[in-house]
Formats: sequence, structure tokens, C-alpha cells
Amino acid sequence: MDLSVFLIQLLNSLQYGLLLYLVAMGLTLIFGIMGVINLAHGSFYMIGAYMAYALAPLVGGNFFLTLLVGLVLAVILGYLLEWAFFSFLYDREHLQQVLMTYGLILVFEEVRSLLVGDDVYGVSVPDILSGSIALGDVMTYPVYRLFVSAVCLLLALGMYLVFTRTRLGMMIRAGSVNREMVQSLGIDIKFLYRVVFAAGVAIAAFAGMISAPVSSIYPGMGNQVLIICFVVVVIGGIGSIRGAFFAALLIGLVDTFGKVLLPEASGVLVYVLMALILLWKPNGLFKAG
Amino acid sequence: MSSSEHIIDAREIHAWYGSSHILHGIDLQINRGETVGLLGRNGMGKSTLIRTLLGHVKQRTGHISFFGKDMSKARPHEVARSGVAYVPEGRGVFPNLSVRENLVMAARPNKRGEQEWSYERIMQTFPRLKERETNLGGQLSGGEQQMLSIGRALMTHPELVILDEATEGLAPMIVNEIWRVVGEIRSSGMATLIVDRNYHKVLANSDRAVVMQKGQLVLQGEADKITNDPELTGYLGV
Amino acid sequence: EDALKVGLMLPASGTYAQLGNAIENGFKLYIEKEGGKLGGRDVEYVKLDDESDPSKATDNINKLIKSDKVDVVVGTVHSGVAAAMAKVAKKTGTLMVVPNAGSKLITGPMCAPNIFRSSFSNWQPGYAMGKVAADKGYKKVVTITWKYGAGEESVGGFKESFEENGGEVVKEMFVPFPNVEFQALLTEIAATKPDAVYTFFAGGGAVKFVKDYKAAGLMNSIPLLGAGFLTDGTLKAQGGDGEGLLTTLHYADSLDNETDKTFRTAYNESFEMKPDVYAVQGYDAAQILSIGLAAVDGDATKTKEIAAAVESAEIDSPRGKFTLSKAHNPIQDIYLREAKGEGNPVISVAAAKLDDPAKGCRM
Amino acid sequence: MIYKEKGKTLFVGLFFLALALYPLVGGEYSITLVNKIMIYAILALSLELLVGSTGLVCFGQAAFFGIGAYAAILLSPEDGPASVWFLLPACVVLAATYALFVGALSLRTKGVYFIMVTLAFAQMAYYVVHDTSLGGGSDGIYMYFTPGEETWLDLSNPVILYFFTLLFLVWTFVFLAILLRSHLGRALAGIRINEQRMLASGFSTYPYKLAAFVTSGGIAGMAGFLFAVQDGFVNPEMLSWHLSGALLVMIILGGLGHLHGAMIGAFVFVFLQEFFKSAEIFGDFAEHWHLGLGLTIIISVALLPKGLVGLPELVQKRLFGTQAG
Amino acid sequence: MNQHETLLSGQHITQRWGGLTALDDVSLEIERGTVHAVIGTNGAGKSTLINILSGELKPTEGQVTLLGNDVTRWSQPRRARGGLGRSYQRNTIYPDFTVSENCRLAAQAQIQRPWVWWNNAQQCQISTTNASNAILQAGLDDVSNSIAGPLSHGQKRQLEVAMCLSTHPQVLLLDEPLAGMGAEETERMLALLEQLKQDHAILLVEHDMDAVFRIADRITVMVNGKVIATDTPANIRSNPDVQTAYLGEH
Ligand SMILES: Nc1ncnc2c1ncn2[C@@H]1O[C@H](COP(=O)(O)OP(=O)(O)OP(=O)(O)O)[C@@H](O)[C@H]1O
Ligand SMILES: Nc1ncnc2c1ncn2[C@@H]1O[C@H](COP(=O)(O)OP(=O)(O)OP(=O)(O)O)[C@@H](O)[C@H]1O
Ligand SMILES: [Mg+2]
Ligand SMILES: [Mg+2]
Repeated sequence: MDLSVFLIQLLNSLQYGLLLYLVAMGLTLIFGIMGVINLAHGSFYMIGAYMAYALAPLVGGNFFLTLLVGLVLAVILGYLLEWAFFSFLYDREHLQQVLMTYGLILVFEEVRSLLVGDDVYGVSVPDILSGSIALGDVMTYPVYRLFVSAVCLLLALGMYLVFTRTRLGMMIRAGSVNREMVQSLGIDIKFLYRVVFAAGVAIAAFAGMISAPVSSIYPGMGNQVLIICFVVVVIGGIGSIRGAFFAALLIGLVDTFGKVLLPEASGVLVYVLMALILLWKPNGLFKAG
Repeated sequence: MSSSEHIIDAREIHAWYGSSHILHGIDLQINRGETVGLLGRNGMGKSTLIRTLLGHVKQRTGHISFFGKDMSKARPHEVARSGVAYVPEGRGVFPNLSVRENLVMAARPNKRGEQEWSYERIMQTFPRLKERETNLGGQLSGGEQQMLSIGRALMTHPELVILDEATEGLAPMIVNEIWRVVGEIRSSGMATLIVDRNYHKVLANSDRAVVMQKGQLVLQGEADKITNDPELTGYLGV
Repeated sequence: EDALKVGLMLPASGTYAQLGNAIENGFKLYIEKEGGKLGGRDVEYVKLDDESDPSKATDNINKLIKSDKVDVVVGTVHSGVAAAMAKVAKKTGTLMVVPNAGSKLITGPMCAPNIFRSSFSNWQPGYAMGKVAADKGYKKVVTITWKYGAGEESVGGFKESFEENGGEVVKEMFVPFPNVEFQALLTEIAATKPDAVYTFFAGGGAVKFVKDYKAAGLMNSIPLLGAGFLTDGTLKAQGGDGEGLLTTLHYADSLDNETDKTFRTAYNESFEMKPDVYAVQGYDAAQILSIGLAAVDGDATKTKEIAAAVESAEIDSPRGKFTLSKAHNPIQDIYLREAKGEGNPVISVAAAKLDDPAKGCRM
Repeated sequence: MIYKEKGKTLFVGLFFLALALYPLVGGEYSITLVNKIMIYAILALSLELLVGSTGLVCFGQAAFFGIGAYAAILLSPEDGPASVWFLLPACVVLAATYALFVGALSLRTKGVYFIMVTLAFAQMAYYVVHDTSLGGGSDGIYMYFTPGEETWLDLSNPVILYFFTLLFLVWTFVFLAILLRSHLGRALAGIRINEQRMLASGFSTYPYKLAAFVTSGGIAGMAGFLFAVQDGFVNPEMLSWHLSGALLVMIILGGLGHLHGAMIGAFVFVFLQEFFKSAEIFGDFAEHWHLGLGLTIIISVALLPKGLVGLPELVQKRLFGTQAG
Repeated sequence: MNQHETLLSGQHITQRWGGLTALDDVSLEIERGTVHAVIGTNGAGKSTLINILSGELKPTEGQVTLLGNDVTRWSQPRRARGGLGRSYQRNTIYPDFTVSENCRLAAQAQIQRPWVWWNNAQQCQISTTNASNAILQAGLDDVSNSIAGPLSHGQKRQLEVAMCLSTHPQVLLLDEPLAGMGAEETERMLALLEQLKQDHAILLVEHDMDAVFRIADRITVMVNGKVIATDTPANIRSNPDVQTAYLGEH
């Protein structure tokens, strides 16, 4: 592998890692911080992608407007979901959430099938971002992918700051360990968590929308990203936003170079990586914080 | 039904944990600026009473009003917002937040917008915390956690502080310090409800005391009267 | 006489739901054309969602055969599920038609007198494309596909004929199924600079691969060849990126034979959409059954006679006429097509009357 | 308390009796279906030992199941039936061996990390059978002859296989029930609730957990053997996380911490699937059977905090009431 | 039996966490027949010391000797089986079990036979007897069949000690056993300690000075990870350093 190819592969892994982080970010909130084992995360991602497809004609095909409308809808969806399905689960055995979110996956898939059908769809890249830049004489790189990476970086940074620097972040983290005490301090934990949940859903759906143009939209797409998102959150160390970020980049790296250098084992590499990391550091790469 | 002189006016409080009936019709009033001691042996329902008043115990009946407002159905954060701070038994420090974060996360000025208990003042009051400022709550020793919990309560600038076994596990000097702080709180006009196993100290530092037995109030009155009540030692098992 | 029960074991949920739907439509279209009868008996359907889950396949087909007591099973899309079905059908002797799954197992080691395939074998389009690629003068080709049976068999077919005709497959790349992150391998392709790339992807993966290939700027420098599923039912979602792609398949748009024309109009009328290759496969599945059952007056248990009738018949499919091999796989023309708009019009016949090697079939 | 215990024993006894009598009334297909459910029930019991009793949430149980099943096929000769007496123990031992390996490593981690490490090892096993020629690749492999064919224990006969499976289901249940009352079982329960305290009391908890893990893996391997024998066909999806997840769903649905909960969960889960899939009841809407299943699961979480085993208690409460509140 | 043999000793124990030295070269010996109290400011490192002695923590430096064996490398359970029992500052009971089962399970640690999977553990003679003795000693006999979770705080503290006793330890490390107990329970606990010390060695970490001075035979005072004095109660009480650092105007 000569240097220029190596550099391009590095770029590929970075970009893939960032995309992974974007998708896993909502899970970091709902699972990593709220402690809700959310199997339906992939469904939120799927819902986002289908919204990018289905909303576009309704808002006149403007991609950015679609994003905005979709985001608002996702927040509402998340808010309602938390109210209807999760608000009474916090006091219960954690595994009950597994059951609940499993049920939700099934429902979401069918509702999607009833509303939009089972076809494969594509969403086109918005015009201003549709160009490509040449990487040497080897290949070109779509501007849109760079745009997605930039959005990921911004979101990651924003979320990190909110969590570590603001009182809101502190309250959320506090709520994840002792709900009663948080209430005793005058904080409406129910509302707080509803908002966090809604934010998690919105971020997942946003990830689905923004990555729709570079991926395709197909039934079952949500379940495919689910496990890898869990891997990201867990390798990084549960509750750690920074950890999830580096974990995503690491997976991007291993996956990308694995496919090229060790093609026979590329499917299993991510899991080997996870097993090794957790055996070495049983609490993930970064502790909470 | 209640004058707004009362911070808490609770009547006919019953509470249950599952199927066990813990509180059997309790009437309790706390006036503004008043310090009340709550005494009783282990398991008599002191903590349960507090948690019921604060709305943490869901299975409850009776009337509870705070500051003259009926809050029988209020949720815990509404009670807290109305001006009540709680230092629970077992401290309730957030282990995943730093000392600093534990203190500032819920800090708010009092109803008049003043902040008497600033972060700096807490640090002065508990110098030990100053040294451990950036440590996580979970890394603190038991006593350090207790200080943190009290500091955190004070920073919400309540009208009433409820201290449930606030001196448990503290070194004698710190205990003295805590009692000094209680005195300070008392003189600043905040009301306090104190549960502590050292009943001498409680009585010495309260205006009034109530004694619980098996979920009922069996004795109440001025602190010095109670101190001399012959039945007291019987109720406390000493 | 009571009705003939046909078990339709097709995917109704998951990735392949759309395919299952098309197959069912095609099948029913033919039966309706025949007045709702097969071999003189009224047809009654029993439907079952196979979920494309092989671990449930045995239970599902058992349910059809033993509980619902179907006379015939039709299914399915997923190769693993179809293989499990074939295993049971072979054991119980139930008449079965496979309307899609191209696994070599079905007309190979698991072949049986009572099992037929109305579609293709994975090997066939690949083999046809190998010759095309060699004829175009490509010397070095890279292949890329999912690491699973269908992909490997397709690539295997391509490699076989491409190398027979003097080319060389310089690199075989695999992506774990159903992973759709291709960027690393596209870079590797760009660095290898082959004369062309042969690929097998379907559904969501096909859409994503074509889009990524185009975005990586490779579409103009390195021609992309593929098995037909790359551009069948996916062109719209690819949003124009698939324009001009060359693929091989046993069906194409604008075939212009009479059967195809009537089939297309009828399909359009009944279902208000354009038929695709899966619909054709469903249609022909019904046709095969019709021929076989006509010879035995609808007695589906007489599998020997049915087999004899089908083997000697020429099936008048929308794809053109074809016959069935000894192993019961279609001996058919494989077309070279070029993607235009949302269709795949035919350019030429890439391989005429191509038979599958049917390795391992002892019948 | 005692009344409750007796009710439970009675229920389980009647349940097994019903299963034993079922072949008298059930048709051929429904016998094979019930047989398959019993296999899942065995598998659910094996997982219950880990999750409900020891507090180890294993997200890779399908791997042991799959290894048992693959072993059954790979170890069967192509030219004649294998001996049950050789094949079954071999499958159990192989699955247990893999469990020993996985457990030895993954038990170093805790909580969610443990969940994910077990998933990782299961995925490794999955990719080995999926991506190598060892197990026939993605399309799977099949068995040429059913073990025991032409002996008195002819497992290709559905009724014999049914009773064979039932025997193992009863055995697994009784074995686990006894085990959970024993020193080992109590120690596992202690570990579930408070491992730190167990260590301080003098229990080296690691070997205990490992023992539970290996036992569970072995039982899952046994279920795998039964599955392979029944279907004669296995494929990599048997090892996928979807199955591991579904198993978790079964035992949670049934009610964690109760052996009979795991069994009820398995039966109800499969029954619900069949019910919502049934075209006779739902007509064309049966295609959207996931919807019904999903909604039922959601409703049951909402109404049954303790799973299905909590149902009688809940009904009792509703009917007779307990206290004001 | 030598009345004053040393059962447990720690030598030169140091524990650092990053920049913080929680224990700085601490040595102490605990003898049979004595209650050895460790007192000290909050955060002085008392619980850390217990954690190290009991094997829950590996010290940065230092050695631990139990009944004449160097146990520095022994795991916590091994030390526990070797005769070391501890209680925690925070409750670590099994809330779902009854009080007696809590203790029985702890007692079971001494006779582990995990491979005997067919016997009902609750009918195990030895562990039930040990457990009921411990329950009696700790004064929990009237609640022995109640579920432990809903007990009051004080009762849970008693249970914590009872569980420790159930394992039949020779050395007891008690981390604030009196915390949260009422006057009556405190009396009972002190009487219990008095009785236990006949044939046990007890290390008692406690902030209740009245109790400590009543019962302790030796007292070690720690401040910020260092031992500032080890002596008899009378001498400690009059030690000016201890007065200023810990006791205040007690
Ligand atoms: N979560 C609970 N569930 C059931 N019962 C409980 C629960 N918490 C407390 N109890 C019961 O309620 C009664 C009163 O307990 P409470 O904690 O209020 O007592 P207390 O007076 O605060 O005692 P202490 O001085 O030990 O803290 C006790 O008998 C206890 O067993
Ligand atoms: N895991 C840890 N990481 C960092 N610092 C720690 C950790 N555990 C304890 N410490 C610190 O070590 C010091 C000693 O703690 P320890 O719990 O031993 O105190 P203690 O003497 O038991 O106090 P108390 O009487 O309040 O219980 C404290 O300052 C504490 O903050
Ligand atoms: Mg209390
Ligand atoms: Mg301590």
C-alpha cells in the first residue's frame, strides 16, 4: 500500500468512524447516560432515513428544510414515546426495557411497511453539496461526505460541552444514578429525562436523515446499525461521550484496514477488537465523565 | 385551614410500603424559622415520615401543605422547589459527579434572590471539601460525603432543611462542626427538621421536639419540656 | 374434487419483502390467466411469511406440509431458507418450485425429482458475464461481493468463464454480509486499477454500492459489470448513478417477444406497476406447475410423471422460451443489458441456452 | 409462601403431564411444533440459570446452541446414522468447552460489558461458521442420517423424538430446580444480589460463575443437538444475535428469576408468533404479524412488571384488593 | 491459647491514588482478646485500611499477616476463609433474602461444597446453626424470618454485623458498626463486642467516642493517612495531638 493510498484509507476510516459516532451518539444519551437498554435505537435511525425520503416531496424537495422538519417531528416522537412507554419503566428491573424496546422494533418495522412499503429508496444529495474533490489521480471524494463529517464533529463537540460544562449535563448525569435525590433537589426528573430521551431519538433520526443520501434506505436497515452502535458505546466506556467518540474512530480504523488487509476476517474484527479491549480494560476505554 | 406561618402543615398522614402500614395518622407542623427535633428508635418511621412529606412515598393519604399551599398530591421536585432541602440518610451523593458539580448542579438563590450560602462559603465551612474539589463523589470518604450532602442542600437556599442522620459517621470534631452549622442555619432563620441519634444534642439544638413510636407521634412539645419528660427515655429505649 | 392447495412460502417482512410480493403477483397472474386452476383443480393459497430466516425455515415448511396439508409449495427468495425447504420437500416428496433462490445446493446436492427451479442459478449470470468481459478485451478484473453463498457462486461463475477466455481475476474482494460500508474497498480498487470490476449485490446493498462507486469517481475510469440484481428494481433509488451499467440476467426490459408483451400489459393492469424479474419467476413457477399437473390431472403426488412432463416441455416464459435441465434448473438465454433510466433494456444475448453445471446432483 | 410454592409445583407438574399426553391429541405437525418449542424451552432454561439466577446477562447463548447443533451434524458420519449415546454427550461437551473458554474470559467483566463480551464471542462463532467452509458457509449444512435410525431410539420418528425431548426438558427443569436450592444455587443467588459481600464472606465467586456458565452452555448444546436432529439442517443464523435476543425476550416475558417463567416465556412467545401469523384469523393482515406480536409485548411490559409469572398475583390483587393507597 | 497472640497485622501499608496518599506507612497489630479501635478524621484512610487488610484492595506497598501467614497475595475470599471477617460502612446485605438466609449464606462460605448440587442448602445443619447463633448474638432473633430489604436502617446495621459473625471469623474488622444505631441497639452491640472479644481479635473503626473509650483496649489514631498515636484509651484521651486533630473539646 503506497503512501497516498494509505492516506486515503485513513481518511476513509476517519469518515466512517465519524458517521458511526453520529449514529451511536443518540444511543450514548439514551443507553449510556439514561441507562435505558434501547434496542429500538436502530429503528429511530431507520425512521430518520425514511423521513428524509418521505418528507422531501412534502416540503418541496429542499433537503435542509426536510432535515429541519424531520428533526422537529423526531423530537415530538421521542417525547411522546418516553411518556407512553418508558416513563414507568425506570423503577423496574432494567431488563424490562429490553422487552419493551424489542416490542417497539417490531411495531416500527411494520408501521414503516404499512406507510411507505418495502421498497429500496435513495435520497439525492442536495445540489450545493453534490460536488466531488479529486484525491490525487486515484479517486474522488464526495463533498457531501465531508459535510457529514463536519456535522458529526460539531455535534460531538457540542454534546461534550453540554455534558461536561453545563448544569443541565450535571443534572442528567446525576439523574442516571439517583433519581430520588435529584428530585429532592427540586429538579423535575420526569421532564428532564423526557427531554433527554427526545434528544436521543432526535439525534438518531437526524443521523438517519443526514446519512440517507450516502447510504440507501431499505427495510431492516435499523437493525443492522444497532449492534455496532452498542459496540461503540461500550468500547468507549458507558456514559462517556468522549469515549464513544474515540471508540467510533477506532472501529472506523479497524474496519477499514481490516477489509483491505485481512479480508477473510473482516466481519469478525470489530468483535475481536471489542473482546480484546474489554478484557484489557473491563470498563471500556474511558470511564464515565 | 393552615396559617401560612407553617412551613409544613401535615394532618392525618398514613403511609404504606407495599402492604405494610408504616405511618398511622401523623399530625405535624413546623413553623417558619423553627427547629424541630424528630426522635425515635430505629425503625419507628422517622425517615418514612420525612420521605412521605417530601412526596417520595407514593402510597400515602392525608393532607400536607407547604407554606400554606396544599401539596398533598405534589411531586417531590415541587416540594423541593417550594423551599425544602433534604439531606437523606445515606447521604445521596452523586458518585459520578465531582465535588464541585455535586454542589453547583442544583444551586439556586432563595425566594428573595439572595445567595448567602455561596460556593466559597461552603468551601470555608468544610475545608476538607476544598481539598477534594475535583474528585468524584464516589471517591470521598463517608464523612466527606456527608459534608457534601449538607453543603449541597444549603446551596439550594431553602426555608427548611431536613437533616436525616446528618452526623452519622462523622468524626467528633466534624460533628461539632455540623452542630455549629446547624446553629448557624438556625440563627439565619432557616427552619430545620433534625433526626439524629444523639438526642441530647438534638434537644439542645431544637425549639421543639416530637417523638415517634411505631408510626405514631407519642410525645411532642417544647424541647426543654421534652428533655425532662420521664417517658422520653422509655420511648427512646435508653 | 377438492381444491389444490398451494403453499406460498415467501418473505412478507424484512429486506426481501418486496421480492416476495412480486413473486406472488406473478404467480397469481398466471393462475388467473388459467381460470384459477392448476391441472384442472381449483387453486387455494396458503400464505406464510418466511421472514428470510433460515433457522425458522424447517418449522415453516413443516407447517405448510403437515398442518396445512398443501399439495405444492412455492418458495422462496433466500437461499438458506430455500435449502432448508428443499431438504424437507425431498424427504416428504412434496412438489416444490423455487421461484428465486439461486443456491447451487438446490439443483446440486439436494436435487430431487419433485423439486424445480423457475429462476436461475447464481452461477449463470456470472458465467455469462465472464465471456462478455473477456470479449470486451478486459484482461485484469477485480470482483467484489458479499461474503455469502450467492455472491461467492456468482463470482465463481464469472471467474470460471473469464479465465477460460484468457482473462485474469486479480483480486476477489468480500464484504461481510450485510455490511454496506464499501469505501475502503473502493479505494483498494482504485489503487489496483483493474480493467473492470465484476460485482454481485442486491437490494439496499446494490443501491449503496453503485452510488458509492460513482461518488468515488470510478464509474468513468473503471467499468462496472454486475449480475442483473445490481440494477433490477434499484435504478430509481440509485438516482441516475446506475445509468449505463452493463449487467447480465435471464430477463430484461424490452425483450419484445409476444409472451413478454402480454405478460407486461396484464401485470400492469392487475397490479398497477411494472413487472420485474421476480414477477417473471413467479409467473413461470406457476407455468411449470401447470405443465406438470396437467399431465397427471392435478395429482401432485405423482412426482415422477410430473417431472417427466416438465423435463420434456418447452416453457414459454416472458424471458423467452426455456427448458429445464435434468437437475431441474432452467436452460436459458442470459441477456446482456444496459441500464437506461429506470429500465434495463437488452443489448444482446450474452450466453445462449446456458445450462448450470449442477455439481453434486445425483438423480 | 408455602401455599404459593405448592401452587407452583402443581402447575409445573400439570404442565409436564399435559405435554406428555399431547401426542394423543396433536396432529403430526403440531407435535413437531411443540417439540421445537420444548427445545426453545430447554434453551430458555439454560439462559435463565445465567440471567435470572446468577445475574449474568448473556447475549450470546445462541452460540452454544449453534455449536451443539453444528457438532451434531459435523460429527455424524455420511454413510449411516450416528449413535445417540456418542453424539449427544459429544455435542454437550463441545458446547460446554466453548462456554468454558468464553466464560473464563468474559467473566472478568461486569454488567453491560459482560453482555457485550458474550455477544462478541458469539459473533466470532457466527462468523466462523458463516465465512469458512467448515460449516457449509452461509447456506448451512444438513444431516444425512438421523442418529439412532433403525434402533429402538429412532429419533427420525417424530413421536419418539418428542418424548426424547420432553424427557430432557423435564430433566433440565428438575436438575436446575434442585441445583438452585443447593449450596451452589444459593451462592449463585448471592452473587446475583451482592457479589462484593460474597467475596467478603469467603466465596471465590469466579469459579462459581464459571460453573454456572459452563453448565448453561452444556445445556444449550444439548438443545442444539435436539434441534439438529429434529430439522436435520442447520445454518449460521442459529448462532446469530437475533436468536440470543429472542431468548432473552422469552425469559423476561415469562418472568425473570423463575424456572417455570422461562418455560412459560418460550411457549407463549412462540404461540404468539403462530397466532399472529395465522391467516385464518387475521386474513391478509397476517403478513404484518410483527405488529400484533410487538403490541402484545409492549402491553405485557406495561401491565406485568414481573412477567407472566406475576399474572396470578396481579389478578388476585385486582380481585380481592389489598390496601388503600 | 495465648491470650494476647497477634492474629492480624499490617506492616508499612501505603496506598496511593494518583496524587493522594490515602495511607502512609501504616503498621498495626491486632491481638486476640482485645478490641483495637482505629479512630481518625473523616477521610483519614480507616476504611481504606480495612479494605487492604481484608484483601479487597491491593496496597501500593506493605504487607499483611494473618494468623502467622503472610497473606499479602491472598485474595479476599481466601483471607475470609482463613478467619477474617469484615463488615462494611455501607450496608451490603441481600435485600431479597430473609434475615436468617442472609446469615446462612454467609455461614455457607466456611463449608463450600458447590459440587454437591443435589442437597438443599437450607437444610444444611452447620450453616443454619451458625447463622442462628449469629442472629441471636446480634439480637435479631425476632425478625429472623423477615425479608431483609424493608428492615430499618438500624436493623440492617445489626444484620451487617450478624453476617460477619456467621462466617465464624477469628478476626473481625468492623467499619462503623454503630453508625445509625439507636441507643438500645448501641448498648446491645457494645455488649456483644465485649463478649466476642474473649476469643476474637477485633478491629473497630468508629466515630462514637463514648463507645470507643468504653470498649477499646487499644486505640490507633489516624490523620490524613498517617498514624499519629497508638496507645491505651487513657493515654489517647490525654494526648494533646489527638485532642487538636480529632477529638476537639471532647
Ligand atoms: N422500602 C421499604 N419497604 C418496606 N418497608 C420499609 C421500607 N423502608 C422502611 N421500611 C419499614 O418501615 C419502617 C420504618 O422505617 P424508617 O426507615 O422510616 O425508620 P427510622 O425511624 O428512620 O429508623 P432508623 O433510625 O433506623 O433510620 C421499618 O419498620 C422498616 O422496616
Ligand atoms: N477509589 C478512590 N480513588 C481516589 N481516592 C479515594 C478512593 N477511595 C478513597 N479515596 C480517598 O482516600 C481517602 C481515605 O478514604 P477512607 O474511605 O479510607 O476514609 P475513612 O477514614 O474511612 O473516612 P470516614 O471516617 O469518613 O469513613 C479519602 O480522602 C478518600 O477521598
Ligand atoms: Mg431513618
Ligand atoms: Mg470510612
